[in-house]
Amino acid sequence: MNKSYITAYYTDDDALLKGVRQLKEKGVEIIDVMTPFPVHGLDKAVGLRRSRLSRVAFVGGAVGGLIGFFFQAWVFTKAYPINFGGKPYLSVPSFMPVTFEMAVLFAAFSIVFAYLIYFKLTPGAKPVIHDERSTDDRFLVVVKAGEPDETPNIERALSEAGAEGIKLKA
Amino acid sequence: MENITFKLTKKLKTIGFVMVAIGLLALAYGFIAGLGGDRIVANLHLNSFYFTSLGLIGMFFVAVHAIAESGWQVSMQRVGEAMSLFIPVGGIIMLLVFIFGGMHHLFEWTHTEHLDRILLGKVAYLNQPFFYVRFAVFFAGWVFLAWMIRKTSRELDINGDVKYFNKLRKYSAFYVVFLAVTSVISSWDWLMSIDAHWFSTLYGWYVFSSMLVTGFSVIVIFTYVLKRMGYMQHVNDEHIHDMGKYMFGLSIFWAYLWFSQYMLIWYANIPEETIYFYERIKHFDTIFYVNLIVNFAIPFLLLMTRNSKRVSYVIVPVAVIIFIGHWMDLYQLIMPGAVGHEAAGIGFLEIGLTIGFTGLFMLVTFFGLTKAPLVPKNHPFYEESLHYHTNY
Amino acid sequence: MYVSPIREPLIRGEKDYSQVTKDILAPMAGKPSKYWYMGITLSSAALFFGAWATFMTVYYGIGEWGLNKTVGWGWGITNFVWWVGIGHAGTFISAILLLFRQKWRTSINRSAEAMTLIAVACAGFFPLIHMGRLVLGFFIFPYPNTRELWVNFNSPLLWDVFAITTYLLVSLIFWYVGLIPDLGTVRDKATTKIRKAIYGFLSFGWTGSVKQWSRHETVSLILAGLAAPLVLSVHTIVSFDFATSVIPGWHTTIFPPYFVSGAVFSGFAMVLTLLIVARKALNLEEYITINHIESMNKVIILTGSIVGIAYITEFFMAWYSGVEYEQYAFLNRAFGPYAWAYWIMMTCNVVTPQLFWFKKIRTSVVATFIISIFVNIGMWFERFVIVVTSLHRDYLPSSWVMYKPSLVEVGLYVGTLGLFFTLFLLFIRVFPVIAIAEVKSVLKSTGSFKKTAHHE
Amino acid sequence: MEPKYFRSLEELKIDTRQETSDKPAGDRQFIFEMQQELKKSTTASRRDFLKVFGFTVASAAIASSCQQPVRKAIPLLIQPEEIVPGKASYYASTFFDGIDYCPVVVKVRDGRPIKIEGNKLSSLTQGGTNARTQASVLGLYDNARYKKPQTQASAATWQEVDEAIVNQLDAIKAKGGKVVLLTGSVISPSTLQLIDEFLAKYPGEHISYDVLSASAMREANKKTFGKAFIPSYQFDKADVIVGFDADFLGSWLNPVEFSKQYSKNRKLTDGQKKMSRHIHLEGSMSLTGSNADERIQLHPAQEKETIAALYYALEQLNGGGHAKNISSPIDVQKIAKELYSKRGKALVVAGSNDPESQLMINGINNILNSFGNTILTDVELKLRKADDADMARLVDEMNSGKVDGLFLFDVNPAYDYPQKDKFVSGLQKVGLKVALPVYEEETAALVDYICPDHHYLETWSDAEVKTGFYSLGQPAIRPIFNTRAAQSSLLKWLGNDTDYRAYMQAYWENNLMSMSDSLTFSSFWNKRVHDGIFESGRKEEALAAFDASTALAAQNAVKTGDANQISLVVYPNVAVGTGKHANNPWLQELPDPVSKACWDNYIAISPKLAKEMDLEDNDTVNVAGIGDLPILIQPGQEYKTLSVAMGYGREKAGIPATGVGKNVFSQIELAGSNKQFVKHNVSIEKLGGTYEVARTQSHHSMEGRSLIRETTLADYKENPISGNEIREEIKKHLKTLYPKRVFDGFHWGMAVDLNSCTGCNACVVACSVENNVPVVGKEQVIMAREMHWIRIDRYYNGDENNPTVVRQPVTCQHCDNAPCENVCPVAATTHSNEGLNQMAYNRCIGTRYCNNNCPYKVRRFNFFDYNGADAMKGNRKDPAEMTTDLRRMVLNPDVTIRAKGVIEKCSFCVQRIQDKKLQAKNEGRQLRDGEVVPACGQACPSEAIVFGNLNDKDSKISKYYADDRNYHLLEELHTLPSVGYLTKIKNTTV
Repeated sequence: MNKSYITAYYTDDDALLKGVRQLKEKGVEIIDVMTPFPVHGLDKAVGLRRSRLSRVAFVGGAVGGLIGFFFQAWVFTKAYPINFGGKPYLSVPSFMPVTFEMAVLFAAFSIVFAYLIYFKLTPGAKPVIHDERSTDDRFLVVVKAGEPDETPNIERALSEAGAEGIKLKA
Repeated sequence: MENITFKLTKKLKTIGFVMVAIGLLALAYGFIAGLGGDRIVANLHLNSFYFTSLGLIGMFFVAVHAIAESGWQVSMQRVGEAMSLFIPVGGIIMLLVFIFGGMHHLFEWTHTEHLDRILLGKVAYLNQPFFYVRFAVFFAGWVFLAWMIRKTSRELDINGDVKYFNKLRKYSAFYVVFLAVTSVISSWDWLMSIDAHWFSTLYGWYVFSSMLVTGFSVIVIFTYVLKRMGYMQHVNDEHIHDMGKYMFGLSIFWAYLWFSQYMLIWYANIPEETIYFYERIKHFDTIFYVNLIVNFAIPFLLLMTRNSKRVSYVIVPVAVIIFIGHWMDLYQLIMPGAVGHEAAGIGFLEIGLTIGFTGLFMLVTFFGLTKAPLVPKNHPFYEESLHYHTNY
Repeated sequence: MYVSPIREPLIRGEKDYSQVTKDILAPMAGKPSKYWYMGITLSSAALFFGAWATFMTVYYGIGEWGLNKTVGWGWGITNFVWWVGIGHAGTFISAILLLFRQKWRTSINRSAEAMTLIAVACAGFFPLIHMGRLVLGFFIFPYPNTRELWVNFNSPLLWDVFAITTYLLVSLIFWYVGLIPDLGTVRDKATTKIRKAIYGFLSFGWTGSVKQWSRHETVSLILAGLAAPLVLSVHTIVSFDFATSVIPGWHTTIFPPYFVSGAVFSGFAMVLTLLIVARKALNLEEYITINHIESMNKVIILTGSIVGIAYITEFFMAWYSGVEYEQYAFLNRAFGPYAWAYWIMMTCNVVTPQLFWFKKIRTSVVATFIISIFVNIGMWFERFVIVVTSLHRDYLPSSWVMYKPSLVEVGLYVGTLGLFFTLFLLFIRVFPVIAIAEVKSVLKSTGSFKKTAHHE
Repeated sequence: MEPKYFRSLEELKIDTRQETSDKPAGDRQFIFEMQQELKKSTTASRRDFLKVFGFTVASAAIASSCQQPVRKAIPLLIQPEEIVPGKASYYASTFFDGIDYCPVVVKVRDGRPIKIEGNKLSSLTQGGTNARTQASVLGLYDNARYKKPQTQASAATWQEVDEAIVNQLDAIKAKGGKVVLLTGSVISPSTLQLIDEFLAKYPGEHISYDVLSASAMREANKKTFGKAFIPSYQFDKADVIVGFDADFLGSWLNPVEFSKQYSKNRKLTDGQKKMSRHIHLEGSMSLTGSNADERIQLHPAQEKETIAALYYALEQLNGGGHAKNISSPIDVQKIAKELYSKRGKALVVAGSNDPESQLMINGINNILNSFGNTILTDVELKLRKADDADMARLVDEMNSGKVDGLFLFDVNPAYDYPQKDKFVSGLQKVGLKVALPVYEEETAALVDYICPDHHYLETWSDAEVKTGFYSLGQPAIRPIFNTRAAQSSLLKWLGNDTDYRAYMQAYWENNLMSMSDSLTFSSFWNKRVHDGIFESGRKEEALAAFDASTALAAQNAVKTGDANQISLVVYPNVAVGTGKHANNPWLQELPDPVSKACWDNYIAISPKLAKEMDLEDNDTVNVAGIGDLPILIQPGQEYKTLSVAMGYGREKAGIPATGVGKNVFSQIELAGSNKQFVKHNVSIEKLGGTYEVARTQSHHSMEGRSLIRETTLADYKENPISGNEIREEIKKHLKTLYPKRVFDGFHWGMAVDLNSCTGCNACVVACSVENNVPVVGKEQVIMAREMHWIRIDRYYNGDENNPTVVRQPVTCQHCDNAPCENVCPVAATTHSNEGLNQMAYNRCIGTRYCNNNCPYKVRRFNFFDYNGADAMKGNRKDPAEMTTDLRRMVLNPDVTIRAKGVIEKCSFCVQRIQDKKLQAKNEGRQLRDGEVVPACGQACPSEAIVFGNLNDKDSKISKYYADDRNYHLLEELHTLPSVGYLTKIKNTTV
């Protein structure tokens, strides 16, 4: 199976959006799209599923909150019950702040790390950069070159879709 | 093309009037069953305050977004405008209750013949003449500004000149500022001074947050009803979604204020403050805890996910729950002081009367809706509001 | 995305995307200006003053401060609350304005967040230094020990530990996650090898693929959703430090929301102070436009008014309560020996911000700058008034005393100011002060070539 | 023998083996080296101190196995076969410094006296003490003690000194010269006998010299009774007390005894419904005046005519006589009627040292039939024996070279004699000058031979303070330095080699035993040493009948004084008194009961006069040439009366006393032959400078808060709740959201009877001693950082020119809902299951949050390293030199030293609670009520402080709590304090 692919770029996000939709219709297989900023609706256009990250956050938060609350409860009722100014040992209102903070802390960290790990975004990671301008003002499309005989059609499709700087890469 | 002017159908009228009738019946029952003046007055007071505050928030919804220059809510602002029509109605009922012997039933401090050291110290503020003056000022301000905003918004609708829009923003600013102050003071007057000895600086904002979340929920309910009746098709999931976020956020905010107040009083445990919660936890424990579940736990859990905020079969029921929940909140603000745990209770009087007021409120609002096209075509942000959509 | 024609553009000047990149990266390139050097010298001098004061405090003891048997907290905690307050703007802008989809935030959120982080760091310094036994500070962490002793979860100070730490960490990751794409840009724009290496390292291997972006937005949004209540909680808990007590003037239920709005109030003031200078020095006027300033001024009116209402509510309730101690505490504030502080607070926090009701003032850079300074001062005095005037005359007149700060205390405050500006000056040299990608994403809809744009 | 600090019992052993050896042998070598090493550095580090302390305990164990600490001393409470390390023993003793007398019990831990407590067996003081008595233990460890005999030139050995002195004495005798023993009032019968023997051998005379002289009273009594003496007063027998500037609760004659009597007749607990009525007339604001039911301002210059007027008025009521009708500035008729209506139960006293005044007072008391009732003439008070004339005469003789030998015992005229320069010049003319001082002092510095006396805790002593009331003093520790009991010195110089103990024992055997029912002397002696008290019931022989003529004559001679001129009153305050103990940091930092000032003397001035001269607090003035003293505006001060405290301005007293305040003795005049403590026609000029006086309280109004609740006797009789009505209302509203806490077992509580508390400050010092409370010095007090765990709040009510005064001792209230406990992040302060609010010092990280949140502001913070407990070196703050090795010996090992940056506060003396609980446990019994007494309660001379178990319904504390007068401070906050207060009641009924 042919590993080669084609890169092309747009200079305008609306053009990109249109192009991508056309390519989709034509059944061109889009590997990836690199944009300098999140282009509205692009994720739908390339057919991404909705993110499940929110669930990670929820679980993280729940765990954090529960740990927070029950640790405090344990300390005050089991581990070392102390009389503080006549307050009840299980002084629930007092536990709320820490419980809340723990929940937020866990939720935030779990989601961020989930994100970074999923995309292997780590300090010093070495990504493939097809075009350095794709973080500046170019909207880069990477499509499968397919079998050598199809490649020209795909390239044509790209240029019809308004893409520029079409390059075939192995 | 959807029809943009609302018609108050016979069916709606009858439903409304039947509900009002139930209310009157409940009131009559209250007298016949001899439930006591305290309880009857307290209920009338409760409902008139409750629905007046809904009207206030309806207008607040319009005003606050106008000054924030946000666009999406324009599609729903007619509902808010219409709700504000109830302000004078509620005011009149409240006034009648006060005038016809309500004061003495509600407010300990009106019994000037026997006031203790603390209450004597408050006479400068808690005295009937001044009380009525404040009452007058509040309603005058609210009614006038609400009326001006409705008027301008109508003018803006006729010819979409930006100068009307700026005018609208001006009045809105006035309204918001005025309400910010008066809502706090009125809550002291009409609610806090029922427990005349007790005081809490947070109280006003707590009550306002309660009003806010209920008001927004009611807007959602009305919008949904209208959509069901085939109106306001331009209101899409995105708008409902944002309303859902409001309900979600404001419920949390309300809980936050509730907690802040409870926490601080519980922690310092100074008798002159604790007496308030002492009463409620001891004698109104059920409603005290249910209040938290209904107004915090349920909206928090049900509205957390994205979809739940977009699908009517979740958000509308939640809106109704909030509507009932905050009625209960108000109940436990008023009853312990005004009626006392021996006499207080939730029976036909409470439920029936509330149904009655709901009916009245519906009628007034629907009537208000007929006054202007449901679609503010020429509002500068109307277009924006139509294309409004968000992917989160 | 459609935008109503009556809206003013957020970004001025004909710009395309690469122009935006150039403009924003400009301050990072080349040699720093002489103003920058002047600034860094000044601020690090202040930093050294603070170092001296820190030494005095740790070596000789808290006795080096002006505190006494009755007033146990003075400038130290005043500064702490002041800094924490300032540290609220950044996250508020990025989180809450994001939730409310206020597009104008994009030009300012980056620097505001940076400021937040620095301010919170400055704030965190004070609870530490004000401990009588700093070396044993670690006692406040609930760690297992041979005495099987834990901490007191009833104590607001302990809640502070959790709140501040959480806030600092979450703000940090929020800020950095937002920074990653721009660091990618910096990396790709880098001219020297070494810069490329460094920013390559820092940018975590960002490519800007569609999925990265889409998830990046989700993460930002959820973080915002978490940060929003977090912001509220932090200053709420700080307010608990006072409000949970039984001291008249400290114990009042309105503190939580009123501290929060006060915090945002002071935070925005500080952001304005910084950005009004920064936009000029880094010539970013086209990005941080008068509209941004106006919008922030509106937030200042709002929060300022809330604070004002809170002041009046407090004062009224003190009288209404009928509790003699409450009543005296507030009379003492307004007319007692520290009345001057109270009236400074009133003027700076309640009166001056109201000037923003006038569009003329609201949209004047100079006026805004001056008023923002006023607010900074006023909010410092608010905390001073709360901390000191409540303590110095509480229940038993026999213990009433006066408090005045010592040079060491002043030194600690100046020191943190030094730290603050030093770090900020370094920040503008190494990181893009404006969120490049975010500006680009709103450039079309709100930027100045929207007229050519059209939407299907 | 080298002077050296007493460090261990081991050392005692050395001494007892061979008196002369200064080199211990064998295993003691090491301890000795330790001593040497420590001698090198007086400021040895804390670690060294601990090392030594460890040794003290360790060696105590070794030593105890073979020998008792003090030869033949018999401990009071327990008679241990051996000293148990860490267990305190108690020795009865007697405190007498020439001014204050107090039978005491000395608490000794590991061989170190660390606490003084009142001796309950004394029927005079009944366990009461005063501030100076409490503080006296620190004198033992005063850095400024004379550590060895010395000639003016240099150090010497006892042998050298003794030889030299004896030689010179013989020389004087040979040439028929005159030897004078100049002493304070000597109340030791054995010493008096010894002095007689001494003078028998070396002709000369014994002259008593009192700084606070009562010679006028003696003179008056001589005239009226034919005998110069001071009778004994019975304030508890008096229903009406009228005082003319007599500070009998603070400094007049025998304040501890008087406080007891005074409070006894004013207690309304356990059912008593009557209390004495006290009217006080004075110019300056004294402790006693501030406690009076009715205080009347009286210009000192008009005191005499007022007394005369009273005399006349009473005589009229008594059916007329020959007194002349004299107009007085104030209406005395009312007073006269009151007094007369209570004849036989009335008492009039005057502090004045003017014979005429005292004569008239005698006359008055005679009319009131006080003698034999409220004043006993057959029981003499043996204090204040001096006749000022003698001293005056002596000084003249010295100057005219008539004195060849002068022995100074317990006196310091070069500092406190009004004409000290004259004395000093005279002193130069004396051939043989010998001083027997305890502390460094101005006079001793001028003599040829300094023969340092023991501290009273190191020596045997006896005393007869009142006819038949004997008490004993015994050493509680071996001499720390190379000192010798003054009496032993005298004996030595008499050529008598028996030491003083033996001599005294003999005296008791020969003179006192017969008065007891004991059969053998040993049983007699052992019991006396054990009790410290011997009350024989001996009476003086009857006096000549009262001769009213002299009194009458005095009355007729009275001239009216001028109230428009300014008079200056020189008074001793309850802290440093005459300055003898000025070098005691505890006393220096003790706030004055009225002005709350410490660390200085100052000119007290009336608000009115201050306004006229537009003076403010701390402005410096020059009064009568004293020069440069700050003023303190004193509400209640008479318009044209100034007052200033004596006892300051020491020149040679060590740190901290030297240079504190100004010496004002020069203002005391020798009018006629009696010292006058009031000086008339003084000038006052504003100098324009300012000098800050340290005060522990800066706000003096109660701001209308019901903190100290008071009522009148009449109202109280009507309704016991009166004054305390608000409590009912408060209790009605007490609601809590917390679960009820039950304290099974003990629930400790304290109650303070505000009607008994006179504000004498004994509790404050006692607390500091017991709990190692640091002394922080003047600057820190100015910064409001004093550390006292118990303070006495003082408020003025009403017109600032003539206010009433109320007082309230405030310490940690040990709230059961303590706001402080909630907020400590590290759980350093928590609530015990006995209701105590506890501090864990080593857990505290010093956030001061608890202090902020304490409504009573009773918590104290260690702003600096006040006592050398800090880990870092060189940052200690110890202006009063409390942390020298020597003074540190006074520390109570049962109470932790608090480090820098730590909060501390009253613990209800938890160490005492634990101690008694343990004792009860060992004896297998329940704790008895009143067994546990905190230091403050123990020190109190008026039994104002009650402590006990609230769970025990029959305990005294429970009864107090049940009393209608009981209330809690700031009860409306629902802090549930464990300290109660009983309303103050003023007897305004006529």
